[in-house]
Amino acid sequence: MEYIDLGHISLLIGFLLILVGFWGVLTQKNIIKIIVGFSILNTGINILIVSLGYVKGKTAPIIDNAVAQTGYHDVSASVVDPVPQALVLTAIVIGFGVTALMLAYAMKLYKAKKTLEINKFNDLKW
Amino acid sequence: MLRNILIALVILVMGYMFYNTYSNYETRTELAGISQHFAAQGAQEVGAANLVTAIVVTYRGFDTLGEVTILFLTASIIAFFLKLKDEDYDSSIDHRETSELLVTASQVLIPIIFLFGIYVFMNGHLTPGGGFQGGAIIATGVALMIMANPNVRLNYHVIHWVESVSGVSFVVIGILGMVLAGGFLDNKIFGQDGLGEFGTLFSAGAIPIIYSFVGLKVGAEISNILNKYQKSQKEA
Amino acid sequence: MNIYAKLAYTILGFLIVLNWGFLMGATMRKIGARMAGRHGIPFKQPWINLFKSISTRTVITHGIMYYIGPVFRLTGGIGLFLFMPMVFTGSPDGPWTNFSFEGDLILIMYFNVFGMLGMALGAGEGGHPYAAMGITRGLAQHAAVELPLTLAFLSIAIQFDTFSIYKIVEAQQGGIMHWVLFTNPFAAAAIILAMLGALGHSPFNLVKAPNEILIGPATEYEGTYLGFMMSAGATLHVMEAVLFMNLVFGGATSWLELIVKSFLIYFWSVFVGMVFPRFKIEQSVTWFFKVPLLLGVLAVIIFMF
Amino acid sequence: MVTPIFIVATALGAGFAIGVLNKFGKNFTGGLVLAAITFMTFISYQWFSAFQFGDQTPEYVYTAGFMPPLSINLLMGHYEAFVTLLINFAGLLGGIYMFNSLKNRGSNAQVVYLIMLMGLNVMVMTRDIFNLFVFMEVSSIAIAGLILLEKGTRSMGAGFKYILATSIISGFLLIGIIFAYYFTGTLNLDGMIDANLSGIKGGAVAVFMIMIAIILELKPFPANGWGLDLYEGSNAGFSAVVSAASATASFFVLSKVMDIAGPEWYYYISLIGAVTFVGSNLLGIKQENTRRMLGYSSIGQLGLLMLILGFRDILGDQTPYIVFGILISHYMAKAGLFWISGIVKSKGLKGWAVIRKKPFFLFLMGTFIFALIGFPPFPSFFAKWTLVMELVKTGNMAWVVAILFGSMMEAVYLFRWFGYAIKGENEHLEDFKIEIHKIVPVWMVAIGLYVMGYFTAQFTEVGAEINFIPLAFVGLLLALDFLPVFVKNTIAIAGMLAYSYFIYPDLEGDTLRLIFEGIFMLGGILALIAGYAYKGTRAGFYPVAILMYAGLTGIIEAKTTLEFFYGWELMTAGSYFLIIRGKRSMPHGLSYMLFSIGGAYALLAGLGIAHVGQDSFAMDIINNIQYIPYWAYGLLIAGFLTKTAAVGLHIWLPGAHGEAESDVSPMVSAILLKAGVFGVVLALIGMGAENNQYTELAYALGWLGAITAFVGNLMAIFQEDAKRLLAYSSIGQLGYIVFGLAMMTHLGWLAGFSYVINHFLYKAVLFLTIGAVVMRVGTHNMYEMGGLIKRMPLAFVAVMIGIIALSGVPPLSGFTGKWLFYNAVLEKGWYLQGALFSFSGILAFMYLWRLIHTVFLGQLKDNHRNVKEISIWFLIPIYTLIAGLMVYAAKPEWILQPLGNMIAQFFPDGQLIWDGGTAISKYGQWSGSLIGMTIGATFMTVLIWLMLSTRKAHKVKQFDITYSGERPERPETTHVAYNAFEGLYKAMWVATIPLVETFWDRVTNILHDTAGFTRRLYSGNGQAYMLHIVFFILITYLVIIGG
Repeated sequence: MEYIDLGHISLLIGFLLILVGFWGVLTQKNIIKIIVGFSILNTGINILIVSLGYVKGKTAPIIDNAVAQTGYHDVSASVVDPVPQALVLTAIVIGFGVTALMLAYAMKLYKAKKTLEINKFNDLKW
Repeated sequence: MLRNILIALVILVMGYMFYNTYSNYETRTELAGISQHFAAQGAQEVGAANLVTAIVVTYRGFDTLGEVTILFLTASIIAFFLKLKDEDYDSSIDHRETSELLVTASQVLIPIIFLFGIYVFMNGHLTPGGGFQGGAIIATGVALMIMANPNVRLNYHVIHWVESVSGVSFVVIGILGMVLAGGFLDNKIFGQDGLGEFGTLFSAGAIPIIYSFVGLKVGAEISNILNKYQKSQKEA
Repeated sequence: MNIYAKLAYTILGFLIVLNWGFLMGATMRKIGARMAGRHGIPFKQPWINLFKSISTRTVITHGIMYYIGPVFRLTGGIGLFLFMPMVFTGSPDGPWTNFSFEGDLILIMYFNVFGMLGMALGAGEGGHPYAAMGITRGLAQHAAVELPLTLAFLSIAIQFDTFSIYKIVEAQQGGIMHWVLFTNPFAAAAIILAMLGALGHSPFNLVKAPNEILIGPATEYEGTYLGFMMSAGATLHVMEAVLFMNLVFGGATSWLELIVKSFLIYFWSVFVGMVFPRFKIEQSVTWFFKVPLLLGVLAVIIFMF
Repeated sequence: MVTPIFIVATALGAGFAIGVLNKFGKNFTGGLVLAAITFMTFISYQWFSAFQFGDQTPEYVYTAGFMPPLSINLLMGHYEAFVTLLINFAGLLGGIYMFNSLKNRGSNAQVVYLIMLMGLNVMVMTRDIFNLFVFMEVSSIAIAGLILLEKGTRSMGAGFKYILATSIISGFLLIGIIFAYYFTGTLNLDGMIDANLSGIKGGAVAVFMIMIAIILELKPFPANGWGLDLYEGSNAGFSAVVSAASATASFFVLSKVMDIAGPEWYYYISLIGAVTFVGSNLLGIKQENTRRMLGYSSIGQLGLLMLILGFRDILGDQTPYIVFGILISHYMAKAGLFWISGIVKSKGLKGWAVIRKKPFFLFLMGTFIFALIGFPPFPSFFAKWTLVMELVKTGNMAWVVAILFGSMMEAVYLFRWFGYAIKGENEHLEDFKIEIHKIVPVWMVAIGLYVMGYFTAQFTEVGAEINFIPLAFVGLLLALDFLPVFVKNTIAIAGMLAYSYFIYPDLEGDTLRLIFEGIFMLGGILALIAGYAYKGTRAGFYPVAILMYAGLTGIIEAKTTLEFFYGWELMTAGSYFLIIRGKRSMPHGLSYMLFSIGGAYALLAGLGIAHVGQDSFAMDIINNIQYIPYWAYGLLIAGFLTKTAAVGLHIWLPGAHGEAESDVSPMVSAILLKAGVFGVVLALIGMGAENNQYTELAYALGWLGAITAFVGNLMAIFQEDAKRLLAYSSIGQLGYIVFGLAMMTHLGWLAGFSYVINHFLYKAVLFLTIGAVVMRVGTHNMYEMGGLIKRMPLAFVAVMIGIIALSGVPPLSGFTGKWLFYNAVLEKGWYLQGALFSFSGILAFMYLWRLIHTVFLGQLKDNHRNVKEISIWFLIPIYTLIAGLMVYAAKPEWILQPLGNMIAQFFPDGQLIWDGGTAISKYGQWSGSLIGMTIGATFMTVLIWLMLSTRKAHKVKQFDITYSGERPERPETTHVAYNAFEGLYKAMWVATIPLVETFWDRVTNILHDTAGFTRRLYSGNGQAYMLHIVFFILITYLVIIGG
């Protein structure tokens, strides 16, 4: 590694966020904080996804006149990988759905026991 | 405390695992695999200037259908388990007075936000953005609306209709792709020549249509979820 | 030898055994009494008892099994006699071999129980508690006795490679040193000790427990039944002695030898009985599981290598 | 043919449209959902039948008009069609079952249910890994929502834990996918397989994350607390769907994705599967909550499937068959059990006794449990058989041990549960209601299991109709169960007679098999005659009795080891039901079943080893075992000894036989135990008979037999319960038989076989008589009886003859065995064992006397003064058997000569020489008929004399006795019965210390404690569950990828 480039930096940030997210998820007792942990975790994963699509020195995969083209709108030499960007879109939406559901659960759980401490919800065990 | 140390250890090992992965990463200098094809041929095959959109709506349209489904599912689940009755939608709660600034600004901003949202999803095949982004923007408008007036009564019948019709339309277009073109969710339902002129609004076949429906659906779903959250608060 | 001659010899033999049984019983009682400083019964007492019992006029019954019990008992005694070769004459078909050709030592071992079982069944129907107690004790002690005894029998059978009592006797002919007593001392020792239990004198007579509970199963019987039982008892005593004689002490070549040997064998148990007080049933069971069992196991083990 | 994309389109179209259509009411939307699922099922079925019955080739469905890897494609192949059919069918049945639950939650819930199924379908069909991720999310979010169909905080907690866990898992999956894409440049599964991802530098970690996430979806032990909560906390109908549909889909996904990982992962998949199977079944034994217990079982079954999947290279072509068998059984049985658990609504296991209020539920439950454990005729039986055969063949013994141990644990808790259901107290329990839409799905899967069983059997030797005729007869009796005893008994006897007639030509000439078949069939018929004594319908008796006989005859007729094992298991199942019918039989039924299953597994392993290096499954492969033959024969014999109740494996018998019904005891004692003997005989013949090379094995068996004889007889002496006394006596008698057979000489076998026949005759007489007496007097305790000779003389005579025969006193038939035994012992040189055997025989006198004395002699009790003679229906078989005993006693040569000829096939040396009726051996001679005549003549002479001399004997009253100056007034005071052999006990109590019971108690306790301790891991805290998952991932990472 001669110098740290953008790809490495964002990958590192992604991993760090994931670890932070895990830390939050595993240590926080408050359900809302756990959900926040998951959001951080998801963000980290999303950054990871995008950074893996990075191609050094290339631009966004939207074809307009600013992008160098060869042949008929062939931009293969000048854009970053569009696939992870498509995937991350899906991942974000899924993350949104899950978070929404968790929050709804949090509301239900709070209503049931008037607490958000996760270790209070262990009716089922063993 | 012991537990936290243990977890720290776990995180450390996980970090080690990630480090192994990280150390195998090398920054790419050129495209590889399928992305090569998308960059080279995508514009020609799909006719969308935004390659990401081309992938999201057409190449991987089936994923998008799943995404929409997830949103729809979430909304449905929240609906049945926050369990609102019809009269709950009309109920009001006591709340602190919202700031004047917010109320006034919302009156100005909401139409603009809606308009912007619609712009984003209609031009998803040309510019950054698309159905999800547009839908989300619309939903922020709704969020603003709720914040400005927590007792606002959204017409949930309209929301349901929009949600339902746009969802069904998405599926129908998908099936049309099978009938009129090469497969489920194929965007060339107007034929290869019907892709329109590259880079204009009416191009890329069914993509703008699908994305519009997606936008509407996403906007409706998220609004719906927000509305449910808001309305179910009185139970608390 | 034709069947009638055989029958005649057999009946004669049985009469000898029966009477010798009575006489031997009386003698032992007499010896016992003298040792205790009493005068004792006259020698003719058993015959007197027998006739008195048989001629009693009133006879009762508790039911069919009660009735049949003595029959079993006597059949057991007679049967034992029938299946036993009595006097060795050099031929398996000789005059005093009875019906021993029908079976062998195993038959004797199991038929031995026939009378006991019938007795137990018969006395049981009377519903007298002493009968049941006596039987439970008798069966338990019997089991304990049989274990060393069986081992010793097996040892002798291994030694001579046969279960046939006749052949065992035959093999012991030709001098005292050919007796199992000397050729297979462990087996002989086991038998001599276990025999005490089989013959049922003190210290192994809790089964009958003469003083406290009259005499066990027999309590319930009187009259003709008692006569039958006494005859059976006399026969069985002799037959058991004869069995041990045949197996360990070289058999008998004449009735006299038989009488002497069986008397000595029987006397051995009476002698011990004079010296030792009675054991409780658990004591006698454990006693047989000690030295006699060890001897029996040794008697067998020496043939395993 | 409708293209599979319509599965998706239908579900989504209907789902989206319901938002508008819900104003037509919830019934309408519910109907619409069901219609959509029906259509989806139809599509899958159409494809499946095209593959199964036509020559359809797999078809790809492309989307977006582009070819993969550019676009997402779906595959509809044979397996996909099958799995989607399973999913949709489970969804359909579940939809019907949950119709009301869903309706109550509104149209939204109905939609979520529909979409969950759609998600599962796409998971199965898709060939794109990211698409797989999306639809896994779809289904898991839907599941997280549907948990809330059940109200209350429990389900809420379960749902939340489920989301937390799946979020972690999907996070890892996503990281894995994106790295996989980064390394291969494709998202298509086939493309990734081609790219050999594991081989690329850094790719292994991507593979790891994908694989571990998908494995975690299958809820591996111990990172599966959330899965258990899901099963326990959600609506029963929904648990069924999760277990049947979702688990099946996840399993299929694993099988699909593991192609990316490559063979180096197979071992780990198997390992995780094995740990899961053993671990979760072990923890299951501690469960008292039905739903959670079923959850443990479901997870365990998935573990087993994982294990199999990891072996797919080794199992080769057999893999689909094995997976099919296990999967379909689990799918149907578990769904059925969950559904029943929703109807019965009892949380604790003990409350399930209520199920008896609707007896056909017991049938359903039994069907499901037996299918889960792998009894015939269910598919899992054939699958387990094939699996073990293949694993053993390839030398994977350790895996077989794990599989069998896990299965054993599963049997422990399932049968304990079943025992509560059959025998528990249920009077205070509230009856449950049945809704028609809930019971229909249960019946569907139950019938499905039988159909599938038949279908599965067609691929094996058991497929022949001969093996299903008896089963069909069982089914017929089941259908006629409402008829009175008289009719059913006649049908059963007629059926057995007809079958005997029908089967006889097959066995003619094979004396060995004829003997056993004779005992099974004729004995069975005689025992059934006693059944006429019963009144009413005797619900459920006849099907199970005939099932046992079907199994028994099955093992006789078996031409292959599979058929043998098939018959063996049928017999076990039938006898289990017979045994557990007794009043207090619950614990004994369980221990019988567990020992039987343990034995069956030993058998299975043994037969597996026997198959190594052989081409066929023909029965004679056990005559020539090539691979570790010591182990093979040892296992086979150990398996058979569980049925003969050899010491150590006997603890089930006294209770099982003692508590059984009056005519069942002879069936299970005189008849059933001989099945074990038959097995031992086959194994010993296999060991080479005369040329036995496994002398140590035979030697050990001999000691075992002798000790069993001793322990059985000794314990019998100290019993107060007449039937238990006989039961212990059976243990001892079977010890004789085993001892005789183990000698491996002509005489030894002759002795053993003479005992086989004798024991059948007299034990049937004794059990039938005592059983009939018990029916009259209403107690098993001997000290409560007494003096019954006055009331039932015929029964007394029967018992007397029985005990004389058993004791071996001449002239009855028991002496035959004794005489042969001594000769055999002397010839073989097993003196010490012989002495022990002999001692056991002497001990027998004590319990026999006690049996007859305390029951029939002694004092008649006041409350028995008016009891009647035992039923004529018992007397008929009893005296028929006695006639047999008498013939045997009078003419032993009629039986011993053919036996000798038969045995001479295996042991030509050392035969008896017959001189007329006199048998002559090397050591002595014995002539049964002459002895009989001599003794008879003496007896008659003495008797006549006595009769003549006591003509005037007068009968005295019962209390006309005196002792110690007392005259009794109550019978109890002088009936010496309780603890009769006190003296012996004081001398020999050391030998009665229940070492074996203590040993098994210890084993049980250790298992329970382990389970109890380990399951505390499942603390119920969602965060802890996440930690478990992370731990699981990291540890697996360190193991698989390494530092």
